[in-house]
Amino acid sequence: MIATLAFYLFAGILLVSAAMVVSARNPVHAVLFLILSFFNAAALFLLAGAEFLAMILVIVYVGAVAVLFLFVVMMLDINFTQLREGFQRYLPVGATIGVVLLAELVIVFGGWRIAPGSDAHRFAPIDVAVENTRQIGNILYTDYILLFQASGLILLVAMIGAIVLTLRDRKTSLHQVVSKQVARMPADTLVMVDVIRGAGVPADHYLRPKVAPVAAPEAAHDSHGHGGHH
Amino acid sequence: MLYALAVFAPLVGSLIALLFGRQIGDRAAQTVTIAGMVLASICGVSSFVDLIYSGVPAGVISLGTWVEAGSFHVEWALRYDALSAVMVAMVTCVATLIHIYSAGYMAHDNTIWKFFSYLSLFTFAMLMLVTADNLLQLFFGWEGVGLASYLLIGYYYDRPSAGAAAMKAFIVNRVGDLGFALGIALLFMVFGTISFDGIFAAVSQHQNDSYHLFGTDFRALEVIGVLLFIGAMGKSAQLGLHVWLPDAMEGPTPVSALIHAATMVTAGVFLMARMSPLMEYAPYALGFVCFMGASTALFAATIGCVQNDIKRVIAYSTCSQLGYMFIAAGVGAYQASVFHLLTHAFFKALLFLSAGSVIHAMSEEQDIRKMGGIWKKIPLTYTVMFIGSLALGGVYPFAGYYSKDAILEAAYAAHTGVGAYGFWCGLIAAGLTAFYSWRLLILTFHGAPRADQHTMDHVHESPWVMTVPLILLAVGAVLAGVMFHEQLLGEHWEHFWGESIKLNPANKVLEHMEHVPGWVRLAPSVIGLAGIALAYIIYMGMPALPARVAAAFGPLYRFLLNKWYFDELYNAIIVRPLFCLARGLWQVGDATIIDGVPNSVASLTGASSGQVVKLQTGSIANYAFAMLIGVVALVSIFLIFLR
Amino acid sequence: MLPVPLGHYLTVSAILLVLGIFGIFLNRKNIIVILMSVELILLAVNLNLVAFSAALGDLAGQIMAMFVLTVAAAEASIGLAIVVVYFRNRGSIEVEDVNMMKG
Amino acid sequence: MNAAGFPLLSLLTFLPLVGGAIILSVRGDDAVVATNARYTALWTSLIVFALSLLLWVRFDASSAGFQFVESVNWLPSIGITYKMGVDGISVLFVLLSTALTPLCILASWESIQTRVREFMLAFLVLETMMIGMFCALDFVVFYIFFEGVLIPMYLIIGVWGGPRRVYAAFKFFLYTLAGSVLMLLALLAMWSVAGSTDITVLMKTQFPVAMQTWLFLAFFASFAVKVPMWPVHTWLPDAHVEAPTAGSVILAGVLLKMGAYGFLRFSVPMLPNASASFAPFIFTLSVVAVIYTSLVALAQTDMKKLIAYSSVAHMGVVTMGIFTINAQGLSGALFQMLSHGVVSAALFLCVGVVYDRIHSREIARYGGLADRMPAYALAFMLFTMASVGLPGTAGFVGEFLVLVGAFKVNFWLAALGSSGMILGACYMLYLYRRVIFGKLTRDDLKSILDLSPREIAVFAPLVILTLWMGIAPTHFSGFWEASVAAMVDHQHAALAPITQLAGIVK
Amino acid sequence: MNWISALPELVLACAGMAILVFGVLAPKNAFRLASMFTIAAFLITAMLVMGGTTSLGYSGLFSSDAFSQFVKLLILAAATLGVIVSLDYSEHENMQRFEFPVLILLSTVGMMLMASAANLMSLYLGVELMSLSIYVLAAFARDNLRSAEAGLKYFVLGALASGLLLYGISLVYGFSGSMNFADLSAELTSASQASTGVTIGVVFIVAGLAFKVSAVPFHMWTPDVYEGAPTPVTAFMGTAPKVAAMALLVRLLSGPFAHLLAQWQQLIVLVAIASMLLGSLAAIGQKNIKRLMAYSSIGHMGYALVGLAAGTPLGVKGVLIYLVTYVFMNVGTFACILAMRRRGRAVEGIADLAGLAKTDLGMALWLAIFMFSMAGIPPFSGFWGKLFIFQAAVTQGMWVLAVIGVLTSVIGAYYYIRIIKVMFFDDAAEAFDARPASLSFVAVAGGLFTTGFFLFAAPVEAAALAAAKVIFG
Repeated sequence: MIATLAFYLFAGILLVSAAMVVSARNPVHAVLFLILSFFNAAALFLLAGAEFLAMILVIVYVGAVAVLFLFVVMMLDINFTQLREGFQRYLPVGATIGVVLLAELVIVFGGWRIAPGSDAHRFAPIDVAVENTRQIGNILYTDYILLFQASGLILLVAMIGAIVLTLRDRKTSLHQVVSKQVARMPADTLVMVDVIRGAGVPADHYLRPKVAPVAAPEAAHDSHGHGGHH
Repeated sequence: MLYALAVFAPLVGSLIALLFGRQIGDRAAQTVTIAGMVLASICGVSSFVDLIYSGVPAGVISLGTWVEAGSFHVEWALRYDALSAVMVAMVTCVATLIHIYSAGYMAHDNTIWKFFSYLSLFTFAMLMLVTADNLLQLFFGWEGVGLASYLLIGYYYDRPSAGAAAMKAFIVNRVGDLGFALGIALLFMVFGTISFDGIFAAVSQHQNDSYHLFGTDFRALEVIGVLLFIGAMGKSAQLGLHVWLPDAMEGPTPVSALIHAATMVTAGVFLMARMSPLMEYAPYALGFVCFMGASTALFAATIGCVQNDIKRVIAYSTCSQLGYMFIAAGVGAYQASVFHLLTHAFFKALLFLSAGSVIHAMSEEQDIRKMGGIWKKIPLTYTVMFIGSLALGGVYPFAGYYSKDAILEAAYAAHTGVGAYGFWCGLIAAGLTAFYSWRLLILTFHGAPRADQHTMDHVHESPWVMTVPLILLAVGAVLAGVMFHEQLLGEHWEHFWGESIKLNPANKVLEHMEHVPGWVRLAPSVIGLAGIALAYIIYMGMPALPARVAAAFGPLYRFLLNKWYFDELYNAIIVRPLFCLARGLWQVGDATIIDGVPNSVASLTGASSGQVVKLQTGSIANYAFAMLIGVVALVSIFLIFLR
Repeated sequence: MLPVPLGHYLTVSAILLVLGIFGIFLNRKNIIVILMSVELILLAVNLNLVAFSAALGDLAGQIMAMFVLTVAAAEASIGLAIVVVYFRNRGSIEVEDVNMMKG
Repeated sequence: MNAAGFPLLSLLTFLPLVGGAIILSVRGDDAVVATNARYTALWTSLIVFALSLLLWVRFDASSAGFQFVESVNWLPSIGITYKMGVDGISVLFVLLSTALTPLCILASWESIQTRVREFMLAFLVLETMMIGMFCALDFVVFYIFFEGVLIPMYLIIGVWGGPRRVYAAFKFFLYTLAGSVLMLLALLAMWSVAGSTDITVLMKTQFPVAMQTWLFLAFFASFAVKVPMWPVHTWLPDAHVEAPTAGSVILAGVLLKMGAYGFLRFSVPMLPNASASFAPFIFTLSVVAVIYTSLVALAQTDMKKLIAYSSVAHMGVVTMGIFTINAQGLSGALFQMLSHGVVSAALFLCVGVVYDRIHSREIARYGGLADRMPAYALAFMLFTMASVGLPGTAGFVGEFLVLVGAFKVNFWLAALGSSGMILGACYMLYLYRRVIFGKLTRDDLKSILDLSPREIAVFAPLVILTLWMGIAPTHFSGFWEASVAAMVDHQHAALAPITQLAGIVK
Repeated sequence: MNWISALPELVLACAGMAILVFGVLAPKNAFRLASMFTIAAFLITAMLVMGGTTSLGYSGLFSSDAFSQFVKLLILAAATLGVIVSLDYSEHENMQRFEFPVLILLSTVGMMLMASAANLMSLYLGVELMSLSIYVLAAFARDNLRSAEAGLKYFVLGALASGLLLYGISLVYGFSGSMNFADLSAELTSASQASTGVTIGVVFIVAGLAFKVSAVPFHMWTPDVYEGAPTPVTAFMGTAPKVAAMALLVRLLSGPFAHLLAQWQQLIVLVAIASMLLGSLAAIGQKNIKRLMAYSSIGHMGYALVGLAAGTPLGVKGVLIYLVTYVFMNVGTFACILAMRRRGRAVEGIADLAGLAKTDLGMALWLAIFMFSMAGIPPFSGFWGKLFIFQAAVTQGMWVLAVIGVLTSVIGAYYYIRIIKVMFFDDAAEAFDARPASLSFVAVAGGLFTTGFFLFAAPVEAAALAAAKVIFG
């Protein structure tokens, strides 16, 4: 009974906050509502007995993904005005489509039953006696090892992608090349200027770096960098 | 073999002249072709003599297969029988004379080799026509002479009128040829063969076959007869399809003599005679032939009375004489028509050549209103032309008298409606013929000179190469009638013709001819003399009268002068509408409607392409929108239609 | 296992899905909101999977949901990286501005 | 294995490609490449022609079956075989293709000055496609060659064509492609029924009557465009006008035959019932084609366009003959195809001769050429007359046989269908009169040169062929006599049950 | 648990990580070496695939069979050629970062996983591995706004599509009780046994995968992304992922959902028709050749779907053959597009090809061959593709589909031959820079394949048929 009530409560908050995500004027608010809906979804997971997933959702989504969103939203510093202009224009069609889809899905769901004979095909039957996490753990690294690895690759791609796209060496940033520093001789970079006694040092004749040996600037401009972004 | 030589010698001459004419020179080309022709005429006459007098049997010289398709089998073959032999002899002789004449007449031409080559080519084609053993080969010759005629009419190609006349001749002939070709096809369908022997042997079996056309059943033989006659009408310039013949006078005069008087135009008559065994069983078709012939005879004669171009007068006269021949054929007296063909060949060739001689003398002047008073200057020409006119006018004992009389008698003797029509038309035409012949003669040679002094000073008799043929032809025009009358038409005509002309046993025209009333025999001569007298009185006696008469009967005069307005009529109802239609079909039909469909499909595609591309707005939201609409649509389609 | 009939779970998830979809094409201004809408759709899916998993008594659904979470995280990071790249080039992440290429 | 003892047909088909490869491999400056390309192409095509004469010699005309057959499994799992062979219907078209190609190459010797290498290459590829198409005994192989022709022809029109060449090339390509893709569907449908694409098998397969209708329509879409029949003919004048001389020659000489050949090879023998029931429809279109396009030709002011329209009219006679399905009609249609291949090709060459000199195809631009170009005038006259169908020339026999065949079907069909005799004379003589006759007025025409030895070499074989075919047509028709007879028998046999059935019902 | 069955994937993934490490540690720019290693890895993997056994490993998650082998080889070939064409471009456009080949490699791993997927989960992870890599690749020229926009569009829409795909998976799972193909197949033995939910789920899954093959109406991203993405990336994602996704569609619909043919067939028919129409129509007015290729690929996928819609081994064989021909002519075309470079600057306008036949006959000829092949004109490989799919459709009596298919192919031919027209008929524009050997190699390889395959299709055809029969069991 309480579980039922809890379901409706969480489901209600979930839907309302989801609606707010979509309609909020301020993207920051939208992210916050997204976090709220994740929490509620986690609660619904819990109610359905998927404890591990619920925790993951909170940790991964709220802790990482949503915060990432927040980062980006704030980093990009977007103008919030007139966020809703298109809303009215496309609302009728959008609403029609949405309602139709919803109606269709609901009709379909009404016909749900456990597919006859599907018990025989149960891949990993839930054993109520064993806690959820342990069960998942049992099969994730055995039956699903290939997919587990594949998802690892996906994360690798995500990592490579994020780095390759966003990390950039600024032309102005300086890199340290140790070997060059060590091998540097004064003669490579400095010139001694003979100063005529009494005449003082002309403005352009004081001790200064030798005119551009090629190597040093090149290192700075090498756009692919030297491991800097790893 | 002599016979085959007669046919092919001209071809050889023609080809040599055509292909090597420019290399070997005009003189050589001329010599080669004339030599070929002389050889041909010797062979032609001797084979004629062999057949008729030496009793060499008739037969067929086979040269090989021509066309073969299923049961349709056609041979190249030379038919050797009386009809062919007589034609071969006539054609080769006349053609040879005209070749010789041309050597003088065309002496100042630039491309003599071409002219002689064409002339010999024509002769070859004509010989193929008359020696054909089947209808297709006949058609070959038929079209071959058409080609040669086209080439020769258009010989002076730089004259626009010559080009037009040549084209007209060919095209009008083609109209008839279509009928001819259809006739051959029907013949094949009925008889399963188109060789003469095969057809003639089976005529009686098929005489009651019927052919469905225009929603009724006709007797097949009648249909064949009419179709073949349509072909003959084209070639022989019968009423309706005659329009090309006067224009064809654009060609050099020897051409007019050979092609448009003596030989080619009579091909239609020859066809009727050749098909006599079949035509005999197609009485209605024959009636039609007679009717058309009679009408043409009269019609052309009326026009001939008012024309002013010396060659055109003779051309209309030819047209009219061809009508006579068809009258005879139409009443079943093929012998008479071939007889007239023969005599006509001589005197009409003579007339044309003399006209040529006149033109030659008059510095290429053809209008008889600008002649006159030259008979003393060119007495020989005058004489032969006089002879020719007598023959044409049907004056005893010249050739025309026999043949024309025979035709009119046959028409009378037919005792049919169309026969009577033919008789009366022929009779009137005979008078008109005599009238215009003398009108021509008088206007040309007599009276006060109407040409300018310069021309008159140059009037001279033609060289011997031209006069010798004239004399020979004149001899023919005098004697041909007497010589052949009995053989061709007499009681023993079957002896002469052999199998080549076969009559329906019911056809007794030749017998009836012997028994026509006396006035019928006399009438042509009387009328002819009356015509001569009238012409003499008017043109010799009171030269001012014709103009007054013309003025008095203005409309009628103009009607005749303009040839019954046939050209104008055809222009108005056929040529111009056809060109309009052609342009319309092109600009509207092809360019607008037919091309419009693919073009509009193309532009529609292009337009829809533009529309489709507009969907691609570049906006992510729209793209997502499209996807979602797609999903919802697919789900809905599934739920509504496919569940 | 479930506190309420499965249908309720499914309906909630369906509504969530539709809200996510709404978010995608009603939002015309901010691409990040579109990303968030996608997260909502994924959440709906997860809810579905978990509910089915419970109803069927089969753990596969939960495993799947876990993979979905993983992928969603990866997707979010890549997505945000792309948004950042885009922002650097364009100086805006308004949805309507992303239309340089069309036709 | 076959009468030649070696795969003659494949050799004929692919030898031109070898020549093409040689042309491609030539290096050097432009002039050297051009000269080499010309000679290589000429010699290749001459060798191919010489080889193809073996067909003439070794072909057994008394047999209706396929000869010189060669067969190699190509896609064995689905039964596509590379199968080549000729019968009486196709053998002469192979020869026609091999004979016309060297002439075309000669004709382009001087008139093509840009990108000679590519031109010769395209021509050799075209030859391969044409020969292959006439030899193919597998429907898929046939289709491949049939469509493959589009590629070189598209380039020939588009690269070396006149001012509106792009439009013409596109029209040509898309028109014919649209038709032939529908044929592809028919091919697939027949394949699914017969289980094979072997033409000999398909000929023996009885297709359901209802299906035949659709198959026929699909074939019709393809072949009618290719023939071209009215009212899908409008690509042809455009293509002809814009194509270079050699392109027009081969287009008129061979490519137009492809459609008619398709009717003969597929529609008639494989779909006897549909052919019988659609015959009136075809007849109607053919008659319209004859009259309509002849009239349109009459109104033309462009020489090539006029001849192009005349081609449509002549091909109308061909389609008419084919669907009479009797010995005379079929034989006539075949003969007309062959003669049209020679004569219209020659006519386009005639146009090319003056075009090379004056660079205009406007009829009004000419006149009085007989004066300066007697040999040309003579050749032109001969071909004009052949086109008009003068007995003794190639054009007559086919036209007349079709007339006879059509007469067996219907008087009006024969009468109207043969009205081309008159109308053809009208437009051809009108053309001749305006170009050759008349006064020589223009200055550039006054100095125009008569045929060069090279041009005479091009025309001489055509002149000889034109006369040969006119005088001894049996030398040619003998090749297909047996095949035609077999086809007629086949048709009767196929229709017999139906007629009997109808008799019973009545 | 059969590790060996996934040996090629494992080797490739490990190679990828090794190359990554190498790239990080390498003292100098490692792009070219990394690319070479990647190509080597692909070749090794291809050999392993060819030597692979038929097995169902990893608790039925992963299937290695003739079908997957066929598809994997094709994917590897496409990926290899994709890496080769990127060599020159990356150096020109300052993109020579070693992550590029690594990302291609990883996405190839994803595709191979897709090809072998025997479970909706492996399917999903494969798709995501592939897609995420390509999202990054599309935006790889990160200083280029167009590239960034392409990446953004592809990503956003791709995420939506994978949401739909997932939703479909969840429905199928929930309503049938399993995600395993074999179980699903055993479950859904007849159309009546499948509840509506399953079929709705199938619709969603089809939508998600249709996005990957860019079938209408899920194609909207294609032109923009093709245009904006760096050209080698376009070349890559125009080929390999299409193959993988199409193979997946085939395996899914003709495998576990084979008995629902009546349900999904009409949907595929609709999608195919829409794709063929749009692909042929929208390309007509294009001026940018990459965009044109995008529409062209939409059309091609429409044709491939025709074969799928037939729902027979014949049809699947047609799809496979179509894909084979598609890959090679597409890669070849893109090699030619990449070679369009004037004074160091890449150009993409169709008009820039003007008169190419005069300035570079070789390239014009190859490109012409590709265009004719795409138009389906024999004697080029594209003809076989069209022949076989239409054969499948006709054999099944799907006339409307077949007729629309051939007619749109005529419309399509228009724009293909328009390119040829530009190259051959138009006056010559300025010549392109000298072609680098890598591009010539790919163009020639593609061209030789396109012509050679036409002649020697038999072995591939037999292999494709064998592969198709595996699906239908």
